[in-house]
Amino acid sequence: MMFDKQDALAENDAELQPFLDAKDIVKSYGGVQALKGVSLALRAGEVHGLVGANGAGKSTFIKILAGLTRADSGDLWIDGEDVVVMTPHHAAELGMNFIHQELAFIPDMTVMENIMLGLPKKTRLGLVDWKAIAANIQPVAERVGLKVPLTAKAKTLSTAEIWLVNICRALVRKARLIVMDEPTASLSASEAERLFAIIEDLSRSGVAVLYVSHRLDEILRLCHRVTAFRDGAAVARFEGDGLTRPALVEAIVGGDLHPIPADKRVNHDLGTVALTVRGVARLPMVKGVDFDLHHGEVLGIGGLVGAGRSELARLIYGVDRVDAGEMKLKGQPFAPRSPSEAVKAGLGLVPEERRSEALLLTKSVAFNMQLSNLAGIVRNPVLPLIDRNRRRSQTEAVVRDLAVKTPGIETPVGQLSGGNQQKVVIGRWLLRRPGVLILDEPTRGVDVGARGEIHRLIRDLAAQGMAVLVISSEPDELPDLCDRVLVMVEGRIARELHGDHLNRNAIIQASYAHAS
Amino acid sequence: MSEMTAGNRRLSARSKARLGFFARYATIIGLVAMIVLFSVLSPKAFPTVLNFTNVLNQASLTMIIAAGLTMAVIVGELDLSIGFAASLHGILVTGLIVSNELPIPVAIVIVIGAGALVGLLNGLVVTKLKVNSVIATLGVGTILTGLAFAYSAGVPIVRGVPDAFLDISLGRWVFGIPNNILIMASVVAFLWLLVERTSIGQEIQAVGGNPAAARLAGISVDRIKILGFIISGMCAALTGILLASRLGSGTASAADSYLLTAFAAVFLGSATLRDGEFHIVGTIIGALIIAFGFNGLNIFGAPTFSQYVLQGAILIIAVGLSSLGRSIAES
Amino acid sequence: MSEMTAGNRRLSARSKARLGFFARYATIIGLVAMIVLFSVLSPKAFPTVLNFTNVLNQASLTMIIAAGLTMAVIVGELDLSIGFAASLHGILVTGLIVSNELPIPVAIVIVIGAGALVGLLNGLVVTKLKVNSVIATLGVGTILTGLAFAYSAGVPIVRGVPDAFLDISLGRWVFGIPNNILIMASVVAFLWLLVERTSIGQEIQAVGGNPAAARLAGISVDRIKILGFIISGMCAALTGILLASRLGSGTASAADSYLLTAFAAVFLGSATLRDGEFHIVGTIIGALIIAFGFNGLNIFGAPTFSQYVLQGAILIIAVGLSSLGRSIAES
Amino acid sequence: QAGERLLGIVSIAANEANNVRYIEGARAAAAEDGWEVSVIDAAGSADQANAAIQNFANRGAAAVIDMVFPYSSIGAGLAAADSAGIPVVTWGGGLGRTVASTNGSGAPIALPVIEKLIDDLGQGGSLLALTYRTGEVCRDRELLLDELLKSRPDISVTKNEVRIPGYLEDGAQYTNAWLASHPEGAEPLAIWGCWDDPAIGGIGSLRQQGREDVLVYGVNGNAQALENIRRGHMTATAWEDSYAEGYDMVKRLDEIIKAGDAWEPKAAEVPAVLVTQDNIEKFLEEHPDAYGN
Ligand SMILES: Nc1ncnc2c1ncn2[C@@H]1O[C@H](COP(=O)(O)OP(=O)(O)OP(=O)(O)O)[C@@H](O)[C@H]1O
Ligand SMILES: Nc1ncnc2c1ncn2[C@@H]1O[C@H](COP(=O)(O)OP(=O)(O)OP(=O)(O)O)[C@@H](O)[C@H]1O
Ligand SMILES: [Mg+2]
Ligand SMILES: [Mg+2]
Repeated sequence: MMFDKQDALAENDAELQPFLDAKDIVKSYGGVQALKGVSLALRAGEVHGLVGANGAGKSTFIKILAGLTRADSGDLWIDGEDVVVMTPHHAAELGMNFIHQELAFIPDMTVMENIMLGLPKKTRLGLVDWKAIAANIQPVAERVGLKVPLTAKAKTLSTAEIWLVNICRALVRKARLIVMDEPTASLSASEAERLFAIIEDLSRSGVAVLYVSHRLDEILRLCHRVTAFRDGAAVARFEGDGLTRPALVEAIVGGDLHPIPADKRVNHDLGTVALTVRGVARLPMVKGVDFDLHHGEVLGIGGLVGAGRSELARLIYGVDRVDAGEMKLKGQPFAPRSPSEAVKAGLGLVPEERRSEALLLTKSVAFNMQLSNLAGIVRNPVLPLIDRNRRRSQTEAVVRDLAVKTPGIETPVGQLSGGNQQKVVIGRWLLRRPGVLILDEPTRGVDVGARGEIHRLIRDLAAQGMAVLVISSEPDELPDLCDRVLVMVEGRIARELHGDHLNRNAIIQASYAHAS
Repeated sequence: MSEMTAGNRRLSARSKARLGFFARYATIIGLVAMIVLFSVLSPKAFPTVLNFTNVLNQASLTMIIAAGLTMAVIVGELDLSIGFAASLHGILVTGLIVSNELPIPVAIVIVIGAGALVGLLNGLVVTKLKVNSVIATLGVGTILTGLAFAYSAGVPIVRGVPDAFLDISLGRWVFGIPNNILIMASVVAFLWLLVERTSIGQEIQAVGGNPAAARLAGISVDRIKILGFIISGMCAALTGILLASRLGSGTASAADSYLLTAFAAVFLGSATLRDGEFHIVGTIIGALIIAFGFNGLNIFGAPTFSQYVLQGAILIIAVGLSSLGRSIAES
Repeated sequence: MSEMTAGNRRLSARSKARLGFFARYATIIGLVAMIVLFSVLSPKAFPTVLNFTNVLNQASLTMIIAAGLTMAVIVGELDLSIGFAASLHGILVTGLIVSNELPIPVAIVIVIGAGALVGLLNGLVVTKLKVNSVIATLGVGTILTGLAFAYSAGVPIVRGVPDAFLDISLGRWVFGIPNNILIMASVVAFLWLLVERTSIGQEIQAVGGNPAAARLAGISVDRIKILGFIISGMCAALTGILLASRLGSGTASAADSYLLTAFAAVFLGSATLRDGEFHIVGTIIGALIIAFGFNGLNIFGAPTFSQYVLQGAILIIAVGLSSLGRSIAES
Repeated sequence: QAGERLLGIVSIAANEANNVRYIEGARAAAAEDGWEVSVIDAAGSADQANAAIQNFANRGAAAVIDMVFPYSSIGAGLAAADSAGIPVVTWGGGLGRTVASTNGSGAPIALPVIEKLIDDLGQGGSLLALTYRTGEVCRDRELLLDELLKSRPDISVTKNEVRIPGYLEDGAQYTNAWLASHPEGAEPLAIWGCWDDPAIGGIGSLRQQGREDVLVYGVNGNAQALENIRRGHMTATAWEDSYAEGYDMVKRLDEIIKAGDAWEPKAAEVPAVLVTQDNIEKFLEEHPDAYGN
């Protein structure tokens, strides 16, 4: 199903006036200049890629389009008219639709209600006619491959399913421009495929798409044109033959940094067993899992979204209770009844959802980083006053090591870009240094440069004897990073891959082992 | 405690489902159980049509003000002004009828309009001045108390209240059902339809469920919040009017004590049927539990101190059973 | 409104920074402005050391109970039981001293222990029974009212209250500063240190900010919440003791009215310095605004009704200025 | 104890001392006359008082006593009792609508103490009156005070309204503010509470400031007031013999029931006793029960 990008664009080339023309947009937050005067034009039917390192200003630009925040200066022309987008409602009226990086939905409402949110609804005698609406939505839901019933509550859905709900919403609205901020971050390969098909479809029917992603393969494949942001400025524009991977990487990282693949497998010999997992189950998601995790090893868990990997991590970490099975930590029976017990026993977890599960957005970088390491910075356990110097020096060291882009350690973490927030969560466990560290999607939303750094960091931690378990839905990520990879399918380990058998295709194949 | 949960961890799926069902209906089951218990304890006086009608009649005012409050909490805000507002409106309506000699329907319409205005003020302070709703509505409530004093100098308006006004809450104009009950039922039915079946209701639920997401979906969050406060204010006004009609006078601070009762009903209700969500039906169940609890303990003639203790215990147990059942079922 | 914001959108970065500063300090600036205003209006009676000492002395009890409540709200819960609890503890302490003839310090320690127990009960109901804190603490508060009534049969304990007990709140044992002020200052200083400077305080803040994240970071969320309730309960007990000492008797419902005042102080305080976060210093500023507002209006001799109106307006304006300034600065 | 007639008592605040003594008096008489007594605490809410009266009507009570809620605010309750043919009497709730009898009315009780107050301020001076107009009892007392002060322009009055709950704290805060502009020694000063509790709140504030120049008056004579008089902090109060009032009222019920429709509604007051620092010891000897515990 290859798609001829040039063709689709040519059809719409006739319309010379761009749908959207942003000129010299400037935006600063306090002392931080998020955008330094960027310009960007989009034609109808165009799929426009937007790339850039974490904190480059991509989401800020989108928030201005969406009416979530207002530019300090600059002009926005839509269909040849100078506009200031006042509110999200206004943005929708102008024909723009958004699927934001941080997913927005109403947990207690049904799928159908979420899709229709903010849209005019068919009514009878003033009452909403849900039957008629369902009939309208159903085909759209099928088109995006949403398999849950329309009457299911949104809170019972997985992240991927929520994404599909958001995409449905954009389709139902019949937008002229759809902006997607890192849409594939939580989709499986097949779901991503379906999304690409939809994007191509939209493009053919004249809808413009602004596509933000750190995954350059997708960008190369989908986009007619690409703009690269760096430090709040649009530094390069690519189209046609100029649109190549090396050129994009160069533009994103600014040439001074070329991502090196992590130097993995320094230590081929597996260390002693850190964690033993036998028959661990919690229905319906986890149906009986066995594996050993060794010191000094990076063990990957691959598979499709929904395979139950996050749930497995939650069981090991004591968030949920197991129905059956046993675990051993360094040979001792291990049955944590809460995360705090798990942490005390020497575990750490970087959760999947950093905003809701890992961070206190209004609190400072230092506060967030030190949260699991408080015993390490008190003057004395009986009178647990915090040693503020130690707190500062420790935090600053980690911020430096991880190259977290932040004005200071007292900056609220919510003001950092997504990738930098992720680094803060990982930094937390650098301070605590647990024996076993579980990372659930550690590089989701992280730029190519930082991704390399995080990978190197993970390898370093393993080299120092930590046992590391990495969950990732990106088949590309695990082979580079891990010594071994377990592929999980429908709540069970379907395959173990290592050595020469450990590659992208093998992971994908194993992921679909039972599913098809 | 933790052992108990540990012991339960191998609960079969079936018993979990049963527990889940129980949890959903625990407050309702509690209400029924309470009614049965009091019927056994006071077989002559408690389980009579007359007594039940009385309890409902009595609870109607609480239900109206609590249903209004529910609208404010559904949009994610607290409204602490309702008790003070109801007191003021009770004085206002008697004042308009007695001193200004306005026809009763006109006075009522004006006062309900005044209630909407109070709600609008609350809403504007919360959404435009961005004042936390606790402070905003406490502030507005304090101002209203001052106004009530200014209007009546603190002296209840008793003399010259026409019988026609008292008849509003004492009458039984349709099928012999007390008017209060009919008025309450209409208000509740209207609000239920509004929230559950209309498109504004969808926006109201969305704003309460996740204001950021609602805003992103193009819903005007401020307008919906203001609407919630306005409805809450109008219900408070209606309660004040009916209370004045029932007491036969407009009295400063007569309705102040509705605040806590309404809160108890609303929060009790949030444990009913849905998990921690506020909704109109839940609020009504909550108000019934409180009303029948008070009535049953009264009729049984429990000593005063134990009435307090038992009322407190009823609140906690009704919600506790439901929450605990739910959390075990989901564990 | 939207036009206004549109007009402001090109505010220079510098004036934004100024506005942001103003917003942070708006409640404090408001407090100072209010004190200056009242000093001008009543130059002889208001701005005297004696009057300020009196206001502080009077407000000490509110501050202690509000500081305790702050701990409960920091961990993300409401504690509506504090007023009832303080009333009960006031009766209990006089009862222990008069009827059981316990030495005063022993009685005080026991009662503060009882306060901790009440907090523990609140905490267990909220975390283990998973009852919403509004219902849980309202329920426990109602039970406490019943217990207070059972203990004293409604009759205040007055006879035989020793002078030494009265001296606790009337005395000025150090540098001529009223004891109440010293006790309040120690409690506040202790809680401030606990929250802002210790590792437990970091956990307390984390639990309030995002309980899910705190839990995954390895913090025992339940234990921290229970701790918040316990401190709140102990502060309520201390307030009850000091109130009994001030009144010379233990009286049921003597302290019930502290609930609303404490809430107002806590929520006023959350607009101070930090944006909508609860913290001890903010609560103290909030309590001072309320206390000086009441005192100043009174000394100026404003009629009762306008006092209420102005008090309500002060609440709203103090928070409104700060929130509005902040939101413009951040837009 | 089947066969006993049910007497319903609706109390405004079951844990207020005077209320408690009234109920005790009523119980004593009830025991003699074969009544079974049931008390409901309406916790200050007129609406709950109405509900409680209706509940008593449902339970087949033979008579209902309404404590303190004014007849004007128990319309629905009176209607229910009337249609059930049950007499309702009030204590401090006045005589009106279908109320059969009343005692404990506000103004007559306050008379001796207000007279003493005006007497004590013979040279003129300033008075802080702590009032509560929402309550009929208090309002009547305030009117009486106004009436008697008409002839005394040399006394300047500051009035402040207290709240329920909150009367102690309000009393203290109003006193604080008032004291700030009424320094010691300038003129004779007095505080009057329309019942004892706000004045007791004021005493707390006086003692905190060490002011002993201010005369303090209350009404009702609750145990705290008596104790404060004994200790010399309060000047005078009018002791309401609520026990006797409760006792008398129950004794009158049979008469009312027997008379049926022929009954003429009437007030029958028990006179109040003026208690001062001079007669307190003697008073306490004569009325040990007034002192509580
Ligand atoms: N609310 C805010 N307050 C202060 N600074 C902010 C705020 N939002 C963003 N910033 C800053 O603006 C800059 C741009 O952030 P933005 O979120 O636009 O980056 P991004 O390109 O989307 O990054 P990512 O790929 O990590 O999502 C960053 O330096 C960030 O710290
Ligand atoms: N609270 C819940 N209630 C019911 N079902 C749920 C709930 N949360 C998740 N699920 C179901 O669990 C499935 C898997 O969730 P999840 O996406 O977290 O799995 P995963 O294998 O960890 O994937 P990944 O880590 O890649 O996101 C989804 O299909 C979803 O329907
Ligand atoms: Mg971004
Ligand atoms: Mg997952």
